[in-house]
Amino acid sequence: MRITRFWAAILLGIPLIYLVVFFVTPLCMVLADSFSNKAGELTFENYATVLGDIYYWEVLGYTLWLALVTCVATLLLGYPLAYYLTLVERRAFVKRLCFILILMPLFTSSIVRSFGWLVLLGREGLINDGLLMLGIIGRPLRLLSTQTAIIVGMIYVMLPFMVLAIASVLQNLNPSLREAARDLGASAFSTFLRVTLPLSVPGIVAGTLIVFTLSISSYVTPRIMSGGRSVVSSMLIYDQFLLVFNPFLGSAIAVVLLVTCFVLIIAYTLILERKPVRS
Amino acid sequence: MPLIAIDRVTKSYGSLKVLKGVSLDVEEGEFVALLGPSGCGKTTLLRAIAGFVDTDGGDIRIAGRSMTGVPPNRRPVNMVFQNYALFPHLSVRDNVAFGPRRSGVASGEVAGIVDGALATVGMSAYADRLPQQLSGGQQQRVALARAIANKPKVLLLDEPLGALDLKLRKRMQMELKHLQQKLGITFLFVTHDQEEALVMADRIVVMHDGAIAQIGSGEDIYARPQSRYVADFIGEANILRCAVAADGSLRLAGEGIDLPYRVAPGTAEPALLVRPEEVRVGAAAQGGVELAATVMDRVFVGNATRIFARLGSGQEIVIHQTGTGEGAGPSEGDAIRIGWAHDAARVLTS
Amino acid sequence: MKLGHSWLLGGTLAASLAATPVLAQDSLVVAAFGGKHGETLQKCVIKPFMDKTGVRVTVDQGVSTVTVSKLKQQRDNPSLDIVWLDGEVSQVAEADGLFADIDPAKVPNVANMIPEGVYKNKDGKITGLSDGYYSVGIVYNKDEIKQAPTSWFDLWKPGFAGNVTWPSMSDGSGPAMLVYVSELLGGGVTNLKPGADKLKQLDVAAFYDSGGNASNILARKEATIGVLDSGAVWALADAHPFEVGFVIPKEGGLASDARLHLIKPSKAAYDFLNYAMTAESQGCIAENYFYGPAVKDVKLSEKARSRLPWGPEGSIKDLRFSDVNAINAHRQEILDTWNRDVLGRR
Amino acid sequence: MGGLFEKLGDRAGILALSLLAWAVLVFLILPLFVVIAISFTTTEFLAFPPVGFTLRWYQRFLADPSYVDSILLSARLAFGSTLIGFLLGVPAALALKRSTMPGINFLASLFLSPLILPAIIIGVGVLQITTALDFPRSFAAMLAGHVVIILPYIVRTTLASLEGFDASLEEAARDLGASGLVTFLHVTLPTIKPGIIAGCLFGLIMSWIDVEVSIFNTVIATSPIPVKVFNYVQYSVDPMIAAVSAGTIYIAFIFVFLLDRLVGLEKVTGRK
Repeated sequence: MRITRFWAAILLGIPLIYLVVFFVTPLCMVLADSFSNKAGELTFENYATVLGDIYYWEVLGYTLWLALVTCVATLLLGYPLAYYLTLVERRAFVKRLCFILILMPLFTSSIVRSFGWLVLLGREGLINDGLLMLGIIGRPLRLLSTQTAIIVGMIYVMLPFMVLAIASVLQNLNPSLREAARDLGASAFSTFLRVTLPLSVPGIVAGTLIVFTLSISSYVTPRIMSGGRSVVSSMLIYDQFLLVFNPFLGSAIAVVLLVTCFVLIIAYTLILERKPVRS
Repeated sequence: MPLIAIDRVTKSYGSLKVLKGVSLDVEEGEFVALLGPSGCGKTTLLRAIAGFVDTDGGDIRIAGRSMTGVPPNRRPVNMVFQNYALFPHLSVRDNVAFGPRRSGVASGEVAGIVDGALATVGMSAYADRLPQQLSGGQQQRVALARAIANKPKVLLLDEPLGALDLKLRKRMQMELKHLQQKLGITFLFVTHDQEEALVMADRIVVMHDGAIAQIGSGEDIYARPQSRYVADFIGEANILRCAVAADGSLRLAGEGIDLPYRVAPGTAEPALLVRPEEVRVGAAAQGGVELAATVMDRVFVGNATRIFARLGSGQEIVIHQTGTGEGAGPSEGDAIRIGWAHDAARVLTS
Repeated sequence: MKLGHSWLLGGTLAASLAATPVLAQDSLVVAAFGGKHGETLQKCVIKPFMDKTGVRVTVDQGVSTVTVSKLKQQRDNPSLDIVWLDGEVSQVAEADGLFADIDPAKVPNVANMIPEGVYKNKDGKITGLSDGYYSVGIVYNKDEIKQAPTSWFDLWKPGFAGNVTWPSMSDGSGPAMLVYVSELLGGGVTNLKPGADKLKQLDVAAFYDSGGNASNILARKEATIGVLDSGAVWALADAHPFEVGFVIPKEGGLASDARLHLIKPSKAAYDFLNYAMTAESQGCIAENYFYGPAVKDVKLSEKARSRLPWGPEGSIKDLRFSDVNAINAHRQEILDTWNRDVLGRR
Repeated sequence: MGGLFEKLGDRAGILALSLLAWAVLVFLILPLFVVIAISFTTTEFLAFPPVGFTLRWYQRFLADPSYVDSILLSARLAFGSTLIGFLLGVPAALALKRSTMPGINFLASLFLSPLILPAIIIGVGVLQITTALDFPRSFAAMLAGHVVIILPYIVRTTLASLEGFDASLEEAARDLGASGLVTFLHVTLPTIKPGIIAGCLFGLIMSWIDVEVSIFNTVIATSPIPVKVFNYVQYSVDPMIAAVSAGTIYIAFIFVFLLDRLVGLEKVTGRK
């Protein structure tokens, strides 16, 4: 059913007013701040700093790289789990248990989880103890405060989003399509490759988009997991706001991050729209 | 006063004209079929009556009241949807009760109405099931029960039997016809299946390209199609090219046979319609047409044999020969004489 | 839900005070620290003050940087009456004019304070009062490290490689430590390169963002040695995860303090400040969180005396303070140096 | 023969898939398990494996009314912001999906964009705005901020469930005499319910664990529990904070369990 413009205006009006007051206005303030200095004058110096300095580009590049790695890794780990959950596991109670297990980590704040990571990845943590016991390593590896730790932490936080996005599409796939493929002589694997996978592309797109977006703006996880040794864009923003008390430069970094993210997302959706995936 | 009066209704989607000024009256108690191929505008017309499509021009009146601007829920019509549109989260009973509850029927009476409607379609035993637990035919009946529970003045059916298998469809056709007679409600239904229209409807509205091509009883439009389009769409038709002389007299193109009909001089491309079952093989008939033809192919279809033949002019003709057993009659490659009575053929000028 | 101070809008301070004396008298909103330090302030200042005066004090817990951010955002209509801030951060707010001047006549106990504990702006007005000193030194795990370190530069010894923890810029002492190391190597706040180059070579287990973070890293034995302030060190020592050692290096510990600032003057607020400057209150803090009092003539137990930042027999004169004003003037450069030269391409 | 091998291959594939899936599930739950274990240690610091067994950290945290208050505040915030998010987000999603208004795509991306902005900026922005509107640092201000960060989740999942929505269901309801509102409440809403539940669930989660937005807008006396924990661990870390954290895990588990009982979690990902 189409909605008339009148009703669309009514239905959208209040949420829109809300968003304008509590989101767009702060956003505009950020934009205004990014063009001013402490004296309140109009200036481009913040952008000159951010755009003219290779350092900020490196940090932005690292942030995007991290988000990309997180996307790919959560996809590789999340897809099998989503597939198992929706198409392999038939017992209802096991399914429920799985869903609870997937949702639980989301309910726990990153600070709480960080205690767990310290115990798991630490020098005397479970992973090192296990590897030592198995004789795989001779002395404890440094896992915490490394690149690996950041990625593990990011995967951990983002995985549930990816799993749920993919599962919601797989769940609604018509099972007869897979049966038809098997019937036509496709092996289980080629059925997956030629039928299930292409049809689940919308879930993959939704999952990667949300994971990418959340990764780019995430702050606590990279901060905690890197042991203060790596810098991502959101940390620069936080530092400007909270350590240097220079929201002007912080705003400019935020605007650059926001614009980059928007451009990438638009490019991503355009590429997907242009090239429908072959099935 | 007709129950439904459709007056010069137009509708376009962008530059595409879907309804080009359609006018149609439907009387109370009638069973009318809107027949046509997909894209002819029949479903749009039905949805315009139901109120799901806002028309661009013209007017639809139901029981004398203009429906322009009246939302679907305030129209005295109900619809059976092509895919039934049963609410998946509601039981059969609640699906059927949906309408009566909305129209403010006292809650005590709803149960009675629901039971009655389910009984009418023979689904009383399934009242507590969910739609997905029913077969296609059962869902179809529930959709029907849901629509009639609201006691509409007009029941609109959008390809109601389209999703059913052939056998079930045949049975439901008869059931629907009987149901319509029993309830006395006006049925307006959309189909692309001419047989279905012929079996069920009192009157058939043939639609073509956003306009009505012909309205009439099944017999009418079969025997007396007013256009090449209708002739071709309803039943099987041999449509033979004719040449028109200056005085308006016709002769069969390429065959050199004069025909005892006349058309207005200057008529463009008139044609002669001969139904396959009217064509005889063999001896010439008195006061008819007789031609030479070559048999291209023959197919045995149980109660009859179909012969595909080619005339001297190169035009093809289908012959429906009843009462001939297997192996009888001409075979492929035979040169035969065929013919038909003059009054069995019909001239088409449009 | 509705805050009791929205009446401030539109009226002058005095007029509002006159109009709503009851509100002003009866409740205070105070920003304080969290964790053990916060619990100590609750026990030694807030609760006894409430018991004595009947004024209701509501605590707004938070880290100093966030508190300053809130003050900046709500400059014209602050929700806070009094704030506790880390010495490193409070100068930023002072320079920004976020504090109200403290009238010494209304805080008689100022007379009983050591002069260093009374902070004045360039016009000679009092803008802050010290509520206890601490010193940043070297904490180490005595179970693992038998020989006590003596110098800051001992942290670079190969034996400690990968086992050191050091404050990041998010921790209060981070910027000052970077400047301090630079100074020790011949640089300074305007020449951070020597410090940055040195710190880049420091093989840390992790940089910590807060005292709590550092305690946890040490307790889990991720690091066996590191730089930490005395308050957090003694709290850790009392949790006994291992035998905790603490030394003030021979170059000198880096000291700082917790400070109280007035945002919205009122009688209750002055009374609160006055109570916080009693020997009773600061003594309690020294006994519980081992911060050195800024008030004269505080009687302390043996244990508390041995844990004072200036040692059992010393005084404030033995502490080395960094030039907070200079550091704050160069916060951006310090952060940039840290991010680019210390962390960059590690 | 070939068929048999293929069948064995399929079996092996499914087994491998199941093992991988469970490995990932264990990975997801392990850190939480660790936090719970730590909360029972008798030591004064975080020890794993825990030394001995004690409930005293729980006693200490439950005896401090400020923690209970914080949890209650967080719960009120989470449910309140989710309710508002629902009331704003679902109609908005409906209009975004169904309207042909010009610029509707731009509006759709506007509704999803708070996800990209680092939350601290929203936190500071909400403080500025609410100060201007004269309700700074109040429950309402936090609520306002939380709604901003959870709205994208609700709008997104509702949009997704409308994607597969069979429009003839609504037409059928209208046809049977239901007004637009009744149709929405009795047909549209129940059908897209799983999507909405999923969105609201994400909303609840994001509000329940938020630090960045709350920290600038906390009510003076009480902070939401994640902010309280954040402020505590800045200064000291002890098993009590593990007990508090474990407490939030238990609450989340009870909530997820109840939700599963009430609506069936497997439906959350399905549209049917």
